[in-house]
Amino acid sequence: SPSESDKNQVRVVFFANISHAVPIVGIENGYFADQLGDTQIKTRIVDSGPEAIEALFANSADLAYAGPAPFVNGYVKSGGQGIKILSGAAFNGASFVVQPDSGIVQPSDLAGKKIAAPFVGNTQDVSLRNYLTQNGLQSAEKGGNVIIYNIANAEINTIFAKKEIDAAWVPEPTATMLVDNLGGKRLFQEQDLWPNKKFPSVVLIGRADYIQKHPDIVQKWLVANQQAINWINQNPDQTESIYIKFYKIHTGKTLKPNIVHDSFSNIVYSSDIDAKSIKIFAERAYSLGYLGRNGYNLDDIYAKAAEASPWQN
Amino acid sequence: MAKLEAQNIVKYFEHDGKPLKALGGVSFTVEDGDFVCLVGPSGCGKSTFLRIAAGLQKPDEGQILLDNRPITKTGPDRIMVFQEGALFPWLKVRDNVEFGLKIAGIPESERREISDRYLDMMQLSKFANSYTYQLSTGMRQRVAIARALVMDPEILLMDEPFAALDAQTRDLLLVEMQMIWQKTKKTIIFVTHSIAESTILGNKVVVFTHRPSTIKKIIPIDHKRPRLVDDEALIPYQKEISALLRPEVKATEETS
Amino acid sequence: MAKLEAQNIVKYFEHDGKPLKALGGVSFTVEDGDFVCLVGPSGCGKSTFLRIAAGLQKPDEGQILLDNRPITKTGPDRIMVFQEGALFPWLKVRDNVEFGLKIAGIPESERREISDRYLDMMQLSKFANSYTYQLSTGMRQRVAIARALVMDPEILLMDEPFAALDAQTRDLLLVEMQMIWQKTKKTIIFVTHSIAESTILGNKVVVFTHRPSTIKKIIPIDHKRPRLVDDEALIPYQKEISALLRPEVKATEETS
Amino acid sequence: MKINSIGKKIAFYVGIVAVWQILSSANIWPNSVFPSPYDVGQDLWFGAIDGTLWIGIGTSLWRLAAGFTIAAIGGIALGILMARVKTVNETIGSIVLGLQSIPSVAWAPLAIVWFGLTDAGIIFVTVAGALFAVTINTYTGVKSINPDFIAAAQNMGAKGEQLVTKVLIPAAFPYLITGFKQGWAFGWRGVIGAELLFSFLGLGFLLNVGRQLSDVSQVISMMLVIMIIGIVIDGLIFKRLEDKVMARWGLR
Amino acid sequence: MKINSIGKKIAFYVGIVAVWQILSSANIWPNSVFPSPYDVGQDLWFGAIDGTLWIGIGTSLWRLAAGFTIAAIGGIALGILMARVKTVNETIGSIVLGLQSIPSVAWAPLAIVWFGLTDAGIIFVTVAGALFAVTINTYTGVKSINPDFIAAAQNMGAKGEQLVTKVLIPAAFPYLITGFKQGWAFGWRGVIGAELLFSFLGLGFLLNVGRQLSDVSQVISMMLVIMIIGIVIDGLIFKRLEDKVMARWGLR
Ligand SMILES: Nc1ncnc2c1ncn2[C@@H]1O[C@H](COP(=O)(O)OP(=O)(O)OP(=O)(O)O)[C@@H](O)[C@H]1O
Ligand SMILES: Nc1ncnc2c1ncn2[C@@H]1O[C@H](COP(=O)(O)OP(=O)(O)OP(=O)(O)O)[C@@H](O)[C@H]1O
Ligand SMILES: [Mg+2]
Ligand SMILES: [Mg+2]
Repeated sequence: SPSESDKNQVRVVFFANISHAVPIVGIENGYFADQLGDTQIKTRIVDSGPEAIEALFANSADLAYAGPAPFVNGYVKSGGQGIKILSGAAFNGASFVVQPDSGIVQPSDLAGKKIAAPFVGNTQDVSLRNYLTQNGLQSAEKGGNVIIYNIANAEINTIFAKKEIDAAWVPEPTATMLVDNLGGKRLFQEQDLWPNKKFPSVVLIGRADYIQKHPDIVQKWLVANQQAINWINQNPDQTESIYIKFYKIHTGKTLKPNIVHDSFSNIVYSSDIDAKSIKIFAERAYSLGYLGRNGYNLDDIYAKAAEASPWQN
Repeated sequence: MAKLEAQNIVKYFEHDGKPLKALGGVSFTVEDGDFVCLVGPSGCGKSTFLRIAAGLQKPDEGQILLDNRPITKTGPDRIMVFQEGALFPWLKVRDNVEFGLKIAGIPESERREISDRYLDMMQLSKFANSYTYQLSTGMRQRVAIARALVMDPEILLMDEPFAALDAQTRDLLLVEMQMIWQKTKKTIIFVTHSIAESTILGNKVVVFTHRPSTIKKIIPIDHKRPRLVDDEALIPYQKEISALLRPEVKATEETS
Repeated sequence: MAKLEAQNIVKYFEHDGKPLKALGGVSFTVEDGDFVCLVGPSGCGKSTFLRIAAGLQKPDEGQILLDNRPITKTGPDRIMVFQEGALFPWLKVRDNVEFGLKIAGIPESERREISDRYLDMMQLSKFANSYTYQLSTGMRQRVAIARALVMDPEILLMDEPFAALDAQTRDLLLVEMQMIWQKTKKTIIFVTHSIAESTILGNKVVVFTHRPSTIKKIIPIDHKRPRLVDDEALIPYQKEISALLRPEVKATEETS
Repeated sequence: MKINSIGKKIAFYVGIVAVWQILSSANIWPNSVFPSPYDVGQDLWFGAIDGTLWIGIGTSLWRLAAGFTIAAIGGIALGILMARVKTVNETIGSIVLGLQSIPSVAWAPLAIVWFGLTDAGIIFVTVAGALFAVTINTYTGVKSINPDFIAAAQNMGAKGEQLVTKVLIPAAFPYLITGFKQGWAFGWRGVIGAELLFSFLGLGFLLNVGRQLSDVSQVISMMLVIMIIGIVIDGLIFKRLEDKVMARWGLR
Repeated sequence: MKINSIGKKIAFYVGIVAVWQILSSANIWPNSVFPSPYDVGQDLWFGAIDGTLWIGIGTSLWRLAAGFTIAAIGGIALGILMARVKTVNETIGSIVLGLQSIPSVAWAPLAIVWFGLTDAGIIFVTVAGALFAVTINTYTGVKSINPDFIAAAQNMGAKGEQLVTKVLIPAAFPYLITGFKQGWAFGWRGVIGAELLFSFLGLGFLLNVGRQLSDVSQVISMMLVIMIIGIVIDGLIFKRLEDKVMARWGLR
């Protein structure tokens, strides 16, 4: 409702994944609160990029940390008007994990297999489907023989344990959990497939009209965002324990420190915006039919605030 | 004085896509205070005529004048008593009787007084708070008559109200009906398929022809009241009506 | 020779949690080839007795012997004709008639031969492929009788099979029934509420008392056949039965 | 009901719980797949104590009530219009039948886009589930009214709103109740389905939490709650209403 | 139907599409929230061309068919048992009514745990949706059989399996059809709901894809497909079956 966006508040959604350490630390260490003063901060944990975009579209959230693929999707679906990108947050931190006894060693082994990735249009989903297409495979709903399950990370964990799937393309810490707890084999990390071994995995995005209406709040948020990134890069151990605590509170489950440590070491935290990689995600999503069939353009993805941001390179 | 004057009423219905001429030009006059009985072969259009008089259906040609003004819509000045009573099963007997008064916005105490009077007249006081399914057919028919009388209509239109009754109840109501008429001085148009009934009740019997119907003859019945079922003086009238109807019924059978 | 022997049959039912004694010790004997009619006040337990004889219900006391062996279950040696016919609406007339034969595993060609014979006897051949709703009540009742006869039972148990028929059809069937009996030599137990019917059909009329019922009297009817409806020779029998029943019916009215 | 039959029932339920407990104690399946009745009871107990259960029940019931009320009023209005105005029936009428065959959960994605993750969205799904059942039954009911009832009422002066409230609705009431019963069943399905998909408070949400945490005992305990609420609403409200109306109409 | 009425209907549908197109062209709401009929048509067209639509329809229908068949057979068996064996009715009977009031989607979480993300899981949800409607109607049907039919059949020697197949089932058939109709409606809801939650092929999955891609025109196009399948199954299969049986029983 319009009255919600007029209030002196900011509503932010992010995931419980470790690649979302930036908002988690930013809140835990009080960076956002300190910057925003009496502006109220409301946070909500969602399961997936599509849910985050849904929340922005439904005007239930103002800012969101999400993957570049859902961002591109939301951007194109709203005719380039609805949402904008503000900053980077994290790079890398997704892996392709296979069952040890699945016999999968190369792409062609994936024919006839069952593979999970979180949610349609999610960053890992786009990467997985693109990977399949490039290797001449097709998913079942298009008549191919690879069955893709688009389900939440927690559920991927459950069905991987029950050996109902042969492989999973998942973010951290799920990937490491599959490896360390369930004996999964990490076939490769996603960054191995990218030039420079680096791809954006979490970006900060916002509702266009919120950014326009509250440039001051957004600006302050970006400052705190950078503070959190800096702190994470300087205090990896403490970041890990903050995340473990957060995860326990949010899901009621205790993560093993070594899993968090392994996951954490696969991720790079940075506010850089990797425009080229975002374009690659867009191309891939388009060829999967996710962005409609009438072309797309990414001319206007940056918020004015982001362009003015001192951390923009 | 002509209370009601039917002028050349024609009515068509559609059957299997083809038009069926039910009334083929019905004209007759009902005087104020008349008790007119309509008889005719089944399907000749008696009910249709009543509905047109009630304003519930429109004629295709002709018109019915009520106090010299053409009838255009239905209204509580001409209350119809339906063959099956058409009592509302979701209302108690009293509420059924008071229905029209309530619609007219009459306050409760007054309504109650009026309904009490007519329930009493119909010997239904004990059943005021019963639902209609708890009554016998004869009692239900009396409720329907009470419901019509409370409206104090100028004309009562009654469509075979006694057809579903057992002989005993009917004989009783035949006498009561005459008493009501004499007491209230209402104009009554009464459809029946029983020739005996028509001669007992009517001061005029209107005989319809077969379809498309017109009026074959109007027979005045001049005889003291109350007339009883086994009144021998009525037999000549009944014989005459019988003779008038026989060829009509036969024609109906042949055409349908 | 005693075909069927009822020995002190007692039957209780439950009503509102209280036991109701319907049959209070019924004993009588049916000879082979008898045509026995049962009459008695409504609700005295005639149908119940038939059901017990058919093995569809169990008595609480006593037993019925069939060829000197107690009846323990139902079976096609005693076929019952139900008051409403109990024809299966999902089957055509022929399939209804052949139902029991099919159950018995008789091959199709043989079934067809048998059903043809009885459909012919009942003048239903033209309707073999009709569904039962397409028949008049009288035709339906004849199908029910045909369905019973094809089973070639030793005993036919008929529960007011003519009650729902119009007078004309009934009179016809009354004659046919006697002819069937004479032709087939079957033992028949026939419940009716019509005293005339019982005297026309039965060579014995068994009169039940009111509830809890016992046998009041058994009246042999010795008279030539076929007996017709207006046979004056039957009137004394009818008067006697009437006189026997009157106090029973009255007692029933008072207790219920 | 006879004592014997009550006894049988009690014995049966006790037996079910006992067999369930024995099966789960036998550890044929892991507890995470087949929890014991004790686990389920405990889950319910904790939910009751910390209030989540009551909040969940309250939320779902309020959404059901709101959605059902809208559907009932709208369905009656639409049904009467369809029955009395030929053009409405020939046009809208034909879509109503089609819309009725859309499962209510299928409305959830649209509701999320249109209403966001709000109560309004869930209520929309509930209305979409219940509305057409009420409409179709109202239509049938009004169509089945003895035309003499309507003629008699008009003859006695009833028209417009009075005709609707004093004749059409009461005369069609037995059908309306069937519509309510069907509508509530579909609406309840809509509420739970939407809550599962919206994942936004309510019993469906709690069910989804159980699902996402792979907490089968929570899943089963929520299903029990959903089932009991279903039985209670059906038995206490609609069955009674039906019995009452049927008795008044002399149908029982 | 008269020409006039067909004309009205066509005019009405054309009108709806026209108004829809005009509304969406007016850009009151963004295209992402309120797509035009052209967008929706295009989506359907692309789905039809690249095969996803047909695979989706085929998958959902096969699951429905499998689930419904199991539910029909199981429901008839259970219903007959309940109607004929007092102990079964007094025990299982009372749970069936309760289970019927659980929305079929509520079974999905349990099905996922028990059967995994498999066709079996979705079929389980479908069966859970359809079974009890068939059971309850079969029960009512068998209970409503004229007891003389059964007595007559037994008297003529029918017992056991013959009594069931030659008398009980045909005699209860009008009720069975009602049960089938209700059962299929609930089963169809179950299929779509389960596919939405399982996100594993089928029309419900495609709906979910539309949702997750915030692609409202895909959502609406899938709803149209679901609706049309509903109308076709109801109208072509069940309506015809009903008409046929009713005609044979002389009820029409
Ligand atoms: N609503 C209608 N639609 C089509 N035909 C109608 C309608 N109402 C009456 N008819 C036809 O008009 C003719 C006259 O019907 P009406 O009911 O007036 O006859 P009636 O004289 O009252 O017969 P009965 O003595 O059997 O009641 C009949 O042939 C009937 O089929
Ligand atoms: N299944 C039953 N349950 C309870 N009471 C029954 C049952 N069957 C019969 N009765 C009772 O037993 C008594 C005898 O019934 P039955 O049908 O045998 O009478 P009947 O002599 O055939 O009467 P009628 O001439 O009216 O057919 C009645 O009082 C009836 O109420
Ligand atoms: Mg008439
Ligand atoms: Mg009897």
